[in-house]
Amino acid sequence: MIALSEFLILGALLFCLSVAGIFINRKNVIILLMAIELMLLSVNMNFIAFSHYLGDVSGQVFVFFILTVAAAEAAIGLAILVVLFRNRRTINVNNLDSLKG
Amino acid sequence: MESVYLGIVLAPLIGAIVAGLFGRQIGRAGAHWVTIVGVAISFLLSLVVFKHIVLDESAAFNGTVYTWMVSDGIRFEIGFLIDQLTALMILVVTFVSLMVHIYTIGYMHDDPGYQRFFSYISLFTFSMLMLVMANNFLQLFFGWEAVGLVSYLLIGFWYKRESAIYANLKAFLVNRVGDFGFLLGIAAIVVYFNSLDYADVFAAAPLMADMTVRIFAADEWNLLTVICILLFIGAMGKSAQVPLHVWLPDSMEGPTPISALIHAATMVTAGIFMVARMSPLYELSETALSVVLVIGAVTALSMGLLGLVQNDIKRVIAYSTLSQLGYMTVALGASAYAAGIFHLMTHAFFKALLFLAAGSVIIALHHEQDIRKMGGLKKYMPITYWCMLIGSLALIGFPGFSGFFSKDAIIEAVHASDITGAGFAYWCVLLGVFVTALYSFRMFFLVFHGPERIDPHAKAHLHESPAVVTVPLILLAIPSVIAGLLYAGPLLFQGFFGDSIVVRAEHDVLAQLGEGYTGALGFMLHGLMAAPFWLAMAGVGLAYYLYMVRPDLPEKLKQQFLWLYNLLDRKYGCDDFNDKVFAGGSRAAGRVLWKVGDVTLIDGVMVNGTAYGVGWLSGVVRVIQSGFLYHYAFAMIIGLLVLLSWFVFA
Amino acid sequence: MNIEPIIFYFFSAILVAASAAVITVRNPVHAALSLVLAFFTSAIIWVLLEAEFLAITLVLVYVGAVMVLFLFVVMMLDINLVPLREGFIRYLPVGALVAIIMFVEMVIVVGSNRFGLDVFGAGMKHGPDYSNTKELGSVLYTVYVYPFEIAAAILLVAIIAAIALTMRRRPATKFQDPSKQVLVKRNERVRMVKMAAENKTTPNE
Amino acid sequence: MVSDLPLLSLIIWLPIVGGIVVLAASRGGNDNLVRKLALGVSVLTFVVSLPLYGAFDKGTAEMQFQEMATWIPAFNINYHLGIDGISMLLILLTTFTTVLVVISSWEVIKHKVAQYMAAFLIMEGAMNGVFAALDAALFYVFWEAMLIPMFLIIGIWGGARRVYAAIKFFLYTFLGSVFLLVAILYLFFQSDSFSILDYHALPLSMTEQVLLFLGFLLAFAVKVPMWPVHTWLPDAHVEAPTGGSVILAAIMLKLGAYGFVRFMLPITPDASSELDWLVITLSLIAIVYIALVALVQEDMKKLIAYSSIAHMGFVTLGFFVVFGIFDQTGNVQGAALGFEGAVVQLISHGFISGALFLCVGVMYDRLHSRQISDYGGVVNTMPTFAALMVLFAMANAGLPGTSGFVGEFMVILSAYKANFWLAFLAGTTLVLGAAYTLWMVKRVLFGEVKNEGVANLKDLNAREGVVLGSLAVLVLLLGIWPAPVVDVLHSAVDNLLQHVVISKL
Repeated sequence: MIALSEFLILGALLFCLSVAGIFINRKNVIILLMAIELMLLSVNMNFIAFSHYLGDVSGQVFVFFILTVAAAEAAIGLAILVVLFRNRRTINVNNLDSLKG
Repeated sequence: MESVYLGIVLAPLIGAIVAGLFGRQIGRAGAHWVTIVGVAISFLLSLVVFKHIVLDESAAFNGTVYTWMVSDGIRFEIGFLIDQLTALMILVVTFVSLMVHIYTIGYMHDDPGYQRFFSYISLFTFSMLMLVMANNFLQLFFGWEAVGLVSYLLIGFWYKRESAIYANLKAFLVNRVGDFGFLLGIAAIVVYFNSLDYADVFAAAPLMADMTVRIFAADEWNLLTVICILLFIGAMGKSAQVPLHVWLPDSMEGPTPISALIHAATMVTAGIFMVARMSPLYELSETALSVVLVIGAVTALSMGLLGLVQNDIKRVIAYSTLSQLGYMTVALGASAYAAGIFHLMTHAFFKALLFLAAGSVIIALHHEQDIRKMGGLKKYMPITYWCMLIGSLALIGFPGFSGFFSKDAIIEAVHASDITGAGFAYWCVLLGVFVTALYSFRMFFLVFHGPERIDPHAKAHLHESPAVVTVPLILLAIPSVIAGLLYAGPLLFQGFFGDSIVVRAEHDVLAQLGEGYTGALGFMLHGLMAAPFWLAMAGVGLAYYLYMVRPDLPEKLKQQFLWLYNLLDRKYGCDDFNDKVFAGGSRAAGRVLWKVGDVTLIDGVMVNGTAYGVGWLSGVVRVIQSGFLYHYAFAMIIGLLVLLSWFVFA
Repeated sequence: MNIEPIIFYFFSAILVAASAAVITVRNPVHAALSLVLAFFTSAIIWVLLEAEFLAITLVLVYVGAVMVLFLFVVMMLDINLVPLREGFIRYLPVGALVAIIMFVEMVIVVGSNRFGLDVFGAGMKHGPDYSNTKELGSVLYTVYVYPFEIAAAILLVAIIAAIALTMRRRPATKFQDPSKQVLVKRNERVRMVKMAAENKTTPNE
Repeated sequence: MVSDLPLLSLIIWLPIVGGIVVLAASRGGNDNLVRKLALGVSVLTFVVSLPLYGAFDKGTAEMQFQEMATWIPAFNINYHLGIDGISMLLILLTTFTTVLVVISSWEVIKHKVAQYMAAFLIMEGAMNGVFAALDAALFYVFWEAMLIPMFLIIGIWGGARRVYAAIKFFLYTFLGSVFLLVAILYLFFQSDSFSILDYHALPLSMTEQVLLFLGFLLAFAVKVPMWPVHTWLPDAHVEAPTGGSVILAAIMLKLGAYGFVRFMLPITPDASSELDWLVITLSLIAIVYIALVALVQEDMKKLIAYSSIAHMGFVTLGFFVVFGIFDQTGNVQGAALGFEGAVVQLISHGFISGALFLCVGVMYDRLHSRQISDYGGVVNTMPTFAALMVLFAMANAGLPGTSGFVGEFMVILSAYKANFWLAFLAGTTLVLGAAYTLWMVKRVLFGEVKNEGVANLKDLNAREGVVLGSLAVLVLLLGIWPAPVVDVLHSAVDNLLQHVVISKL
């Protein structure tokens, strides 16, 4: 028997890995996007685990929506990336500081 | 009779409105006719009232015209109190005003502001009548301020002259200082008497005689003393008593008819009238009477001295007016109200006469006012000469002339009075007689006798003034001579004023004098023996010696006593003091409060300081807004971490 | 001995390793491929949790579509990798520290003392005739029908947005606009000029 | 019957709808049509407001012309209107002044005429709404709504530093209103009602009252304005166009004072009694300090603005002497005098300061300067104008026979009842007020013609003559016979004074 806590710890581990990924790959937008995907995956993991252990299918519905939104996000994120690269010839986050106040 | 009273007041008002608003349409003649008719109606009706009240001895009228408003149970009304005092005052006011109106036709003949001038003087007549006919403090204050307004407008009548518009502002503001006290006095009356009506207040006053109030923390002040002194501050402003006298000499910037009407005969005597009217209150406060007495005495002497060094013909008369107002005030302080009012009346006649005669000289010399540039005018202007002589004799109190009776009565009254300060006042007024004679005849000799120092250009056109000028002079000269003979007895000693003036028995110095009164002739004979007459003669003699016999002496004396001359020439430094301390001080205070208080502290530190503070904070916070995506991500993650830690460990 | 924990731990290990690879490898292509692996293994774990439909969806949609898109982009763009790796070592301790602290705290929260077997019990096992897809669908199209529609709309917006962002119109391209050709007016093409008749003799004189 | 009509709603919505119509009419580009339309709307509103006086019942302290409709039932918010004597007079002042402003802007405003007129009309509606609202939420909505047109008027048609002035004005007043909102919400949670009349009867502890009092004080003191939150006013006045200055001085300042009457005194009587020294001190500072500051101003509008602050000091003083009198004598005898004086001062100041700003506007239209030093000897070229300006200046200095005297007189009388020194300090205005006003008159109007510009001045045209003339008539009328104004106040004031001396604890 696998306890719920084990799934949750797995999710936490994935989440922390992606956090660490964001820290150490701070300049590469592609890896950042991937880390975010990973983060969403960890969240989904938790949802599904709870759904299973509570016997409530709603959790899975949420995962469904998260997948949808994540797909949309990835699509737009990559589109922005492409445009960015086209205009700047780089995807280095260091050069993206036009938001600076 | 009510419609008569209304008519007295409204006739000049209508004249003023018509001349003021429609001056352009009705033209110059229209303007002087409408106002003169208005004032003439007023004068005739005043005669009717005088006959009704004084000769027929009808009861005093005290009635309301309309209710201004009612608030908090206090009725604010416009109404008339017509008794002997009022009847005499309206007669004097309308008579002098009528004379001045007529005189103005000649004096202002070429002035572009002709209609405006007539409108103003009629408006003044209206205001003055409202003042003297008031039966309550509200209307008194209305009249009080309204005459101040017209005085302001008339002093600044020649608005292009810098000195005139300076003088009118000064006059208004100094008067306002007096009014400030006056208003507080009225407020005190409303608070403690709950009424503005003279009758109510006078009736309740004896009950309040021992009431005390706290003004400063510990001292208990007698209520009536406080009220009387506050009211008297108003009188000091309007009647130009030291130290609020500074405006009157400057007010001579106005046209001469105004100096005669407003700044000699009527408006400046409003304070005297007011104190006489309030005699039921003043009688209850010895302290207030002493204050009145001392201030009057100081004014009478010190202002007379200033008249000695003036070279402007109008200013000499102005200082003489100040001095004479001091005499009237002294009379009030000595409880000889009747003498004060009597002097007010005679003074109105002879001082108006002097001013109008001076005006006659001034127009003859094309608006030259410096007496050093006159001399020997006697042969050119005989009527003016004789009128001026009559006026001067009346002024110095030559026996037989009107001024003699009133002034002698005052001096005797002060002598008889035993109120605190009476001794000091007596010496002041006695010395004042000598000074009065000296400056009056100094001016008289310099103007009409001696060598001609006239500007040759002016001399070519020199001639006697036209009839519109000389007729009023003659008409004013008549009462200047005979008013004393006729009225000294009734006014001073025979209870002319009836109940309109209240004097407590222990103060009643006139009654003491009256015991020895045997008629005007006896009064004159007595006067010939008394000190004032000889002092006056000494003054005239000294003036003759200094300015006719030894014209070089005054200059030598001036060099000898240069410090004294400078002190007098600078009017004891009052003007300098006021300019520096009050005017300059409040401007400086205003500037400091504005620049430091408003601009620097409130706007700079608080308002814009807040804005700058927010800006500064934003500048600091902006550093965090690096614009780098990962910084925001880090912030979020660290925030998450903190949240999580709090969730776990708290 | 139950086989489930073995499967779970085995694939969890692969999942964690793949995730670690995603964030550490030098080449983005490798990272993307590692992510694909991570998705696959999570799908397997989801099957363990009886979420068959989502597991399949994850593989089909994520691995099949999204990750392919990633790979496309990564390969299409000619990225200079050297500057992107700057600070990797410098930020490693911080990142690791934050991650570890966070992990420890999360374990404290979700650890077995709260969500262990003795506290929460085992998950509900369904019979062989249970259809996860049907179950999900019956909820999705009834209770969650509006959010579902919105999700659809979001996808549509995302499609349009992605196209709009990346579409490029080359300025040099020439093309006809028939509607403009039809709508043209005479005075847009022809200008009538009025002028005085020329007098040929005057200039010479 | 006239009084059966929903008069209050009419005077609120007529100008607002009219303003929108004016905006719509501007599409034709016909500025004259727009002006006539605006004039028509403002005159109509004025005419509609007149029956408020005619049908007013002087004998009762109840709110009159009440209208009630449910607005937001969930929070118990109602569209509840009603007026007493005080608000009735202020409404008449508003509708009258708006007519004058429309006329006075006739030729002066040349660009965006419709927007300008519409702003004034809409503002009129909102201000009427403030005076008529008996529901706190409704009051607050109107209170904030009227800021917007004024903000635009200063910001668009103002002078050189208009943006600074507009933002300063807005932030200052907004800061105050936020505290008003907090106070109103607190009262709502205590009473479960937004009715102002319910608040009047709501028992509150001392701490609550003090906090509410301070909230109200901040909100209304900014508007009045009282020292030290007054510095927005000179800037706003200087930069605002003439019409804006007139409305600002004549009406907007009155809203703050009205707030004292409607909210502060009746809702927090014990705190007001406890903290009356605070308001009285600030009032006296306004009277003395501000008068001295006014003395040294070099800009005419600034001078008049400062004099407005000093005059408003009399209003707040008149409102708060009641507690001093009650402490001294144990009854409110004499307080009504000060209170009614304060209200009369509101009305009179509306006329006088409005008129003075119009006078400055008349000169500014001709010479485009407000600096005193740029003028001198104006009377030579503009005699009629000078006569009127001297009249208004005298009224500003509180000369008896003009309206300026009435309020000051009553307040000083009442202040004396509380304390001699109160009256003494208040009385200094007699000297200082005359000093700053007449010194300005001397420098601007009198003297030789100072420069080319003054030499070429034209006297008043008919339009300006009508505006200033009608104000002059009112100033004199109110000074000569104030009874019609004072009489409608008695019931409301007596009721209020009885109310404020009864403890709510």
